[in-house]
This record gives sequence, structure tokens and C-alpha cells, in this order.
Amino acid sequence: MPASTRVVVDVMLKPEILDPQGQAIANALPTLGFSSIAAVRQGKRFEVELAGEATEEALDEVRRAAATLLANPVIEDFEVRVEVAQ
Amino acid sequence: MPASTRVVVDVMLKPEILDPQGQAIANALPTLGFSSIAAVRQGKRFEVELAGEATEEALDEVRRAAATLLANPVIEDFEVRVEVAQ
Amino acid sequence: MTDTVSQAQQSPDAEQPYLELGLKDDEYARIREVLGRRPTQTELAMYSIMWSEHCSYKSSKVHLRQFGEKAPKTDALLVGMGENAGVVDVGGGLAVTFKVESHNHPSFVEPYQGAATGVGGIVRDILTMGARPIAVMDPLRFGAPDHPDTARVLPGIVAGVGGYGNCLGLPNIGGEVVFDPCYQGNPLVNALCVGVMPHDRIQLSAARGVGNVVVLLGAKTGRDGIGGVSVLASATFEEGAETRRPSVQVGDPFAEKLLIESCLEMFDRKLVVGIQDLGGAGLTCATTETAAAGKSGMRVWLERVPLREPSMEPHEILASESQERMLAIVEPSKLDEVLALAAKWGVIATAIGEVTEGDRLVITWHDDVVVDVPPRSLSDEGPVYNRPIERPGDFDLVRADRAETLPRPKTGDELRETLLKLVASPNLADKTWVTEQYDRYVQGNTVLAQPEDAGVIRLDEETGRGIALATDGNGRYAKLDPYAGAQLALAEAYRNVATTGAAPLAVTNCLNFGSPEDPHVMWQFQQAVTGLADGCQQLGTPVTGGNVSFYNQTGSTAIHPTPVIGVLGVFDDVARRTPIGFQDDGESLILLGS
Amino acid sequence: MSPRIGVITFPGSLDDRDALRAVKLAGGEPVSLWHADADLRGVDAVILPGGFSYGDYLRCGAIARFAPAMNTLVDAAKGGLPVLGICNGFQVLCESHLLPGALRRNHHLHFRNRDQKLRIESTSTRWTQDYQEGEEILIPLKSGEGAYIADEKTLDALEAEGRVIARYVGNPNGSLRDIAGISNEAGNVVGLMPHPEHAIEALTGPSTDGLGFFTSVIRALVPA
Ligand SMILES: Nc1ncnc2c1ncn2[C@@H]1O[C@H](COP(=O)(O)OP(=O)(O)O)[C@@H](O)[C@H]1O
Repeated sequence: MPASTRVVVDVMLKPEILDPQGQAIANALPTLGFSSIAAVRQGKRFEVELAGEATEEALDEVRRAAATLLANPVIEDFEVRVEVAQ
Repeated sequence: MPASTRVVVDVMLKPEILDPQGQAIANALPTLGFSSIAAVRQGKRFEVELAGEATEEALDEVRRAAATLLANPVIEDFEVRVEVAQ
Repeated sequence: MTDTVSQAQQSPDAEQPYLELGLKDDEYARIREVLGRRPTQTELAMYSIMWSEHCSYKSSKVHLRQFGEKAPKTDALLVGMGENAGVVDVGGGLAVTFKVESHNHPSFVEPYQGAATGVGGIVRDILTMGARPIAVMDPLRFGAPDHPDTARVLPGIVAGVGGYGNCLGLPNIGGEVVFDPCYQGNPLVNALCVGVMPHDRIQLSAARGVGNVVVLLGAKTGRDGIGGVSVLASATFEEGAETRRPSVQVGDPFAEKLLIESCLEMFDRKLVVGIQDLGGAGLTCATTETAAAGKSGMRVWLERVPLREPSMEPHEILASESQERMLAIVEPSKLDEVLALAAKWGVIATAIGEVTEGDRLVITWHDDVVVDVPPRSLSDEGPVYNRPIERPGDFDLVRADRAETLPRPKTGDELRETLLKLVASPNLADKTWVTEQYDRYVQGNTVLAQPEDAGVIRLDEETGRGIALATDGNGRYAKLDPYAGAQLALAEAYRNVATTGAAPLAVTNCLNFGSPEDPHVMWQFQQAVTGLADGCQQLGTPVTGGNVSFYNQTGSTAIHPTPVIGVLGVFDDVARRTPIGFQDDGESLILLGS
Repeated sequence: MSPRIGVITFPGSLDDRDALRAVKLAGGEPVSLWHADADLRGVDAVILPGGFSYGDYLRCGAIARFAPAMNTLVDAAKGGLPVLGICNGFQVLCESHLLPGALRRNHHLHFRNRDQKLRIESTSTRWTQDYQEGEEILIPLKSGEGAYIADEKTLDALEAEGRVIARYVGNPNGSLRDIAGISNEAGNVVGLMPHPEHAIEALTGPSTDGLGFFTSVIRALVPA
């Protein structure tokens, strides 16, 4: 049923931008005994619930919201995905 | 090639927990002209790069890191996924 | 299905989980007597909350009376103990209200949110009186600095205090950071807020005026922090218990900021008859207390309460501790203006009830009556205990180890070593790591803040009228002698205020103790309260409000008795303030006292 | 007549009253503006104050930039209206693309409030002309997301065009090239992370060094 469709927007810092949060985590890992992790980057995940069905127009609107509001294109990249509820 | 395997940890507030961030966004959307979005929840996305291959042990370690460091189990749920680079 | 009053009448013998809700046999019997029937599930939840130690002060009440009985004569007191916070006249047509409260247990469970919502709660207490909150302080106690629990809770608590206060725009003008192993499993997070208002803006909580509308302002209601009450869910509903579990309260300082601005505008325009914040006991406390204070009845349509989770049951709605909410009593002719004003600030406002004739609080859920109680029975006529008191058996032993018997440094080298040890000790070390995380400048009236011993805030830009505030407490002194320990804390805060140049005027306190069911703890409590009341009487400064936090212990081991005392002083002109640092070369040092 | 200087209050603005006070002390006429009102009431300059607009939960300034008042302001700023964004206001200016770059979480991840020394690098903007080039001033810094970032090209351009208006002396937050404030090309729009409006009275601030920003714009608006 399309009504339960959830749209996910992932926002990550552009690779060339320093990520102090990810770095702080990566630095803490070895002292906590986690040795198989080489690097961590921290971004945001938005779960967007549509008012109606996941039509192309609705998704377009999410993309516009992502580009203007949820992400700052100066420093961040984003990705919009439709996730069908299990 | 397994070396480029990326593990993603999605962290979201538990559904019953107040999400002031998502709410602030959702409240702003209608005045910005985005009407097809009913609700938004904001969480975190971590992109974890493994030092070696994505063995079961390595993933277990990521899960443990997620439970202790990346997520706050008192208020957050997390999900660990392996993402194969395109 | 929802338990209604008529069901309660039809099934008088239905079993009820009152013990699990923390009510004793005789307390339950009294509820049945008051109602003339068994309580409904929702009523039971309400009594269990309102008759809890936290809300009813049932163990402390008999002792706290001393603050009133021994209160020194003063013309400054405009609103005394009993309202949400006392109000004092500071001259120039201005009134000040201040109070300190604890949020210890929530901060151990979830340090950031626990501390943040602690700040949020005390700020609403101050707002409720009609005041604009103008500053906060945060007396904190942690376990040993090198203990893993301290590493877990300290950064979160400091970030939470800062996160909430900074986002609200309240300067942090002081506090304490004390380490002692006795707080390892039970850190103390006390938060103080102070606010100012013109005399004619003082608000009271009474719901008066039959036909007046009861308006709920602020956040939607969710399953936040309905701790003990979740027993009801699990006792009544086998399935789905998972989704009904209570959750940690998450603070939304932005919502609170909007609530503050909208309420202040309502006060200025004289739109509300009465107002009450929603604190620990949520709607239960707000509806019963406002009705009881107004000596009136109240009718509430509970299904009108905006919910975050639509599946919530009546008892959950009434017990919810969702933050950032207020209850206002409004004349019908002013309702539209109130709703419009709330909308301007983006605050949800909903008429959920009205003030009625008589003295019953009647709450319906859709078409069913789920609550029909005399409000006073919940708010004012709860149980009162005179708990057993016993001086701890090891008291003399503890005191045998006197300061005079400790080895003293004798040589220059030993003196040097002692000094270095002192300077490096966490309790005396620099607190910049903490205080840098707090905004001390916002509002532009901070005259003194860290590293001073008291914070000073200007109230009036024209005249320079202002106030000074200090909080102090020393659990080790209080353990050695709770009576003198409380007085020492009072004296220190009093001196810290006086040395800035302000005239001390009023006292608030947060009494952090172990379990009141332990006679030794109860003795410490009684001693500390007596010491504080006697001290205030001698100094001529009344206690205007405060908070008791019991059950601060790990297993059966209580924390040191920790009365934290806040003193408020007044300046005619803050330009006269004296900072602690030397101001110029060649100044003389004079020791006062012996 | 003294110039009328507006301060826009957004939901969650905190230092708006302080900015109004600073305008008054500097000799201007303070005018309160409301975010939902597209009318700027004919003011001669605008200050975007500090605070946490909309809680700043998403990104600082991200939601505020869509306010009706901002729509008007963006056009007016492009037309030369002097605009100063302080702290959150700086973030709003970046989000509105009136200034390049962005402000990121402090590198140490903590909110930091300290009396911060700055060096004034450019006195050719509407908001800095009352300072001396190279002058060091002490004003409060208080922010959690105060680290200025931009790509190398942008940073080089800012430096080449003299648009870095102030630098930190002792970098408190990981700002690239110690940048504390920048201006647009025309010099009418300035963003500054620390708070000059909290250094205008000896009684309440670490100095009165902040007054210069406000007297500068007033002098720019009232030619001698
Ligand atoms: N938790 C805190 N919050 C705000 N200010 C604090 C806190 N802890 C300490 N301070 C401030 O830091 C300064 C130094 O504290 P402290 O070393 O405890 O001083 P003292 O020993 O003189 O009481 C004081 O101004 C105090 O108010």
C-alpha cells in the first residue's frame, strides 16, 4: 500500500569538508577496544512521511525540500530514497 | 571488492520519544510551500569504514560500537546495514 | 476498556494495583472513603501521583512548617511559600521570584535530557508567577572524578544544562561542581531560576470564576516519563505493553522559549485569571491544584488534549510528564485573543475545560466520566507522615575524627606540597571547562558571573537596580552535623551575596537526602531543616520556597545529606558591586572577623 | 534625525533586545521587526540578532532564512541596505547566500562562551569603518556552531578582496584561517560570529569595544 511509503533523505558532509563529530568518534574507538573500524563520518537521516501517495510530484517536492532546507548544498550532499515499509 | 564495503549505522529516536528537531522542520514546511509532507523525523547516519573486510566479527564490532557509542539506547534505536559501493 | 465512574460503582470489589503504584493499604482505604466507592483506574493513577513523596511532601511537611513558623518579619514578601515560588519586593515597583529544584534521578538515567528538562522545569515555575526568567544557576554534585560513572554523566549533564539554558536565552550566572564518592550512583543536578516582573503582573494559580475556560498551552502530550503509572498499563493490558512503556522526557527548549514569550504577552495584556505550569505530575497536578486553590470545581474534556500518540489512555494523558506545557484559566471573552496570541508564537492552545460551581473535578473521556473527585483531596489533603527519627549510631564515631587531630604541614616544603595538592584537587580546580559551555552574557544584564562567588544581574537599566544570587552547600559538613551544616551553607551563600555589596533578602533551598523511611536519614533531615529555619530567623531572611529530593541513595547507602541553599540579595545600583579580584596595585588586605 | 536601525526577531532569537540596546547606545533609533512581517518599515539598516532561531535543531539559520522578512531583506541587501548578522544572524546570512560559506560545529564539539580577542582586518565596510585596521578588540564569543568554513577558492577570494573583516586571535572553534567575520563584495552585508552587542557597557561586558560596529553604520548613514 503506497500510503505507508516512507521517503528517506540522507545528508552527509561533502567528502572534502572536515567532520569533527565523525573524527571524535573515530578517535574514541580504539581506546574503547574497537579496532576494526578505520573511519567514521556522521551525517543526518530524515524520515519523511508523505501526506498522500508517493507520486512523482510528491517525491519532487521532497527533493526540493532536501535541496533547500534539509541539506545545505554549500557543505552537504544528499540522497532521496523511497523505502517501502516491511 | 570487499575492501570498499561501507557499513551504515542509522540511528533514530525511538518512536515514542519526542523529536523536537523533526517537529521544528515539520512545522516550518507548510509555510515554505511544501504541502505533501506530513511528518519528519530527524536522526543520524554514520558511515563506517572498516579497517579490513566485512567479516562477521567486524560487523559485530560495529554493532557493539553502535550500541555503546553511536546510539544512546535509552532514547534511540539503531540499525546496521552493509552497503556495497556502486 | 476504559474504567469509568459508573463501572467503579458497579464493581466495587474489582482488584486494583494500588500497591504497585506505591500506595499503602491505609492510603488506598482513605481514597475509597473520600470517594465513597473504589477509584477508577484513572483516579487511582491520579491519587498515586499526587500522594507520592515527590508531590505531596508527605514525609517532609511536618518539618518544613518551621520555615513558616520561624519566618522573620519582613515587608518584602509579596507571595509566600505555597505558590509555585515565593515572590519578594525588590523596590522600584519590581518583584523577584526565585527557586531551586532537583532533577537528580532523571539525570542519572539520561544525563543530557535529565539535566535539560531540569532547567526547563524550574524555568516554568518562575514563568508561572508572572515573571520573565532572567538567569539560571546549577549546583551539581558528582562521584569521584576518575570513576567511569562520572565520565558518563558529567559531560552529558553539563551539556544538557547548557543546551537548554543557552537555547532559552538565560544567562548562567553561577553554580557548583563538587566531587565526592558518595554521589557516585546518584549525582545531584539542582537548578535555580530567577525571574523579575512589575508588581502588578504577579500571577496566581487559582482557577476562579465559574464559566472561565481552562486552556492547555504548549507541547502535545506523549507517553513521557509516566514512570510508576506504567504499572497500570502492564497490570491491565497484557498485550501491547511494549508500546506502552514510559519514555525518557526529551526537552524542547525552542518550544519553551515560545511558551515564555507567549505567556508573558498574555500576562501583560491581562488575559489570564490563573496559570499553572505542568511539572512532574502533569495535567493531574495542574487541574487539581488550580481547582483546589480556586475553591472551585472544574470540568475537563480529556479527549480535547492534543496527543503525540493517539493510542493514549485517559490515565496516561493525565499522568504524562511531557515538557513545555502550561495550563491557563481564561475568561470566555478573552479566549479568542489568547488563542490568537498563542498562534502568533506558534504555540498550540486548546480549550480543554471550564471552571464550574461546586467542588468536584469531573473529567470525561469522550462520553464517559472517568474522574469525579474533590480536587483538594488530591492536592492538599494527602497523607502526612511523622516518620521515625533516630540519630545515626555512628554519629559520634564519625565526629571523633576531628580536624585538630589531622597532621599539619610544618615545614615550608610540606606547606608547599599541601598547597599544590589543594590547588590540584578537583573540588578547587578551575571550572572553566564547565562554565565555558554556558552563555553568561545573553540578555545583556549580567554584571557578575563566573568566576565570582555570586552572580549579579541588573534589573533596571535606568536606575541600575539589581540582584545578587549565590548557592552553596557542603555535604561533608552536613554529614558531620546536619544542623550546623545547613547553617554553614546558608552563611556561605549569605556572605557570598553580601560581599558583592547586595543586601541579602530571601532564601531558597533544595534539600537532597536519602530515603525518608530510614530513621537516620530522617534525623539528618529534621536537623538540617531546623538549622536552616533557625539560621534564617537569626539572619532575618525568610525561606520563600524550595524543593525536597528524597531517595538519593545507591542500594541502602544514602548520599551525604546535602542541603543546597540559595540566597538572594538586592542592590539599589549594581554599579556598586564589588568583584572578588584585586582591582588595583597597592590595595590593602584587611581580614574581617576572627 | 538619527538613523533607524531594525532588528529582526525570529522565533528563538535571543540577543534581539541586546542588539536594540546597542543601537540606542550608539545613537541610532532602534526599530523592532518581526520575522513574519515582510515590511521592513523603512529602516536604514538591519541587524539579524543572535540566538537559536527555530531551535537551530536542523542547521543554524536554515529555517529562519525562509521568513517573509528575509525575502524582503535579501532584495534590499542586494540593493545596498546595510545588514549585520551576529552569530545566528551570520548563519542566517550564509544560509540565505548573501554571504559565502557556512558555519559548522566547533571542532571541539562544545558550546563555547569566552571573552575573545579579535583583530579587525578590514575597515572598509559599513559596519567597521570606526575601527583601525589591525586594531585588537575584546568581545564575547558564545556559540556551538561557530566554525567558519568555505572551499579554498572562496577563502582565497575573500582574502584577496579584503572581505575577511575580523580574525580570531587564538582560534576558539576551528574556523578556517581564523575567520571571525566576513563581508559581501559591496561591504554593506557583514556576518560576525562573536557578539559586539555584548561589549557596549563596562558594567555588563568585558569591554566597550563592540560599540564601533554600531557607530560605524550610523556614521555611514549620516554623512558628516
Ligand atoms: N555548575 C556550574 N555552573 C555555573 N557556574 C559554576 C558551576 N560550577 C562553578 N561555577 C562557577 O565557577 C566559579 C568558580 O567555582 P568554584 O571553584 O566552585 O568557586 P568557589 O570555590 O569560590 O565557590 C564560580 O563563579 C561558580 O559560580
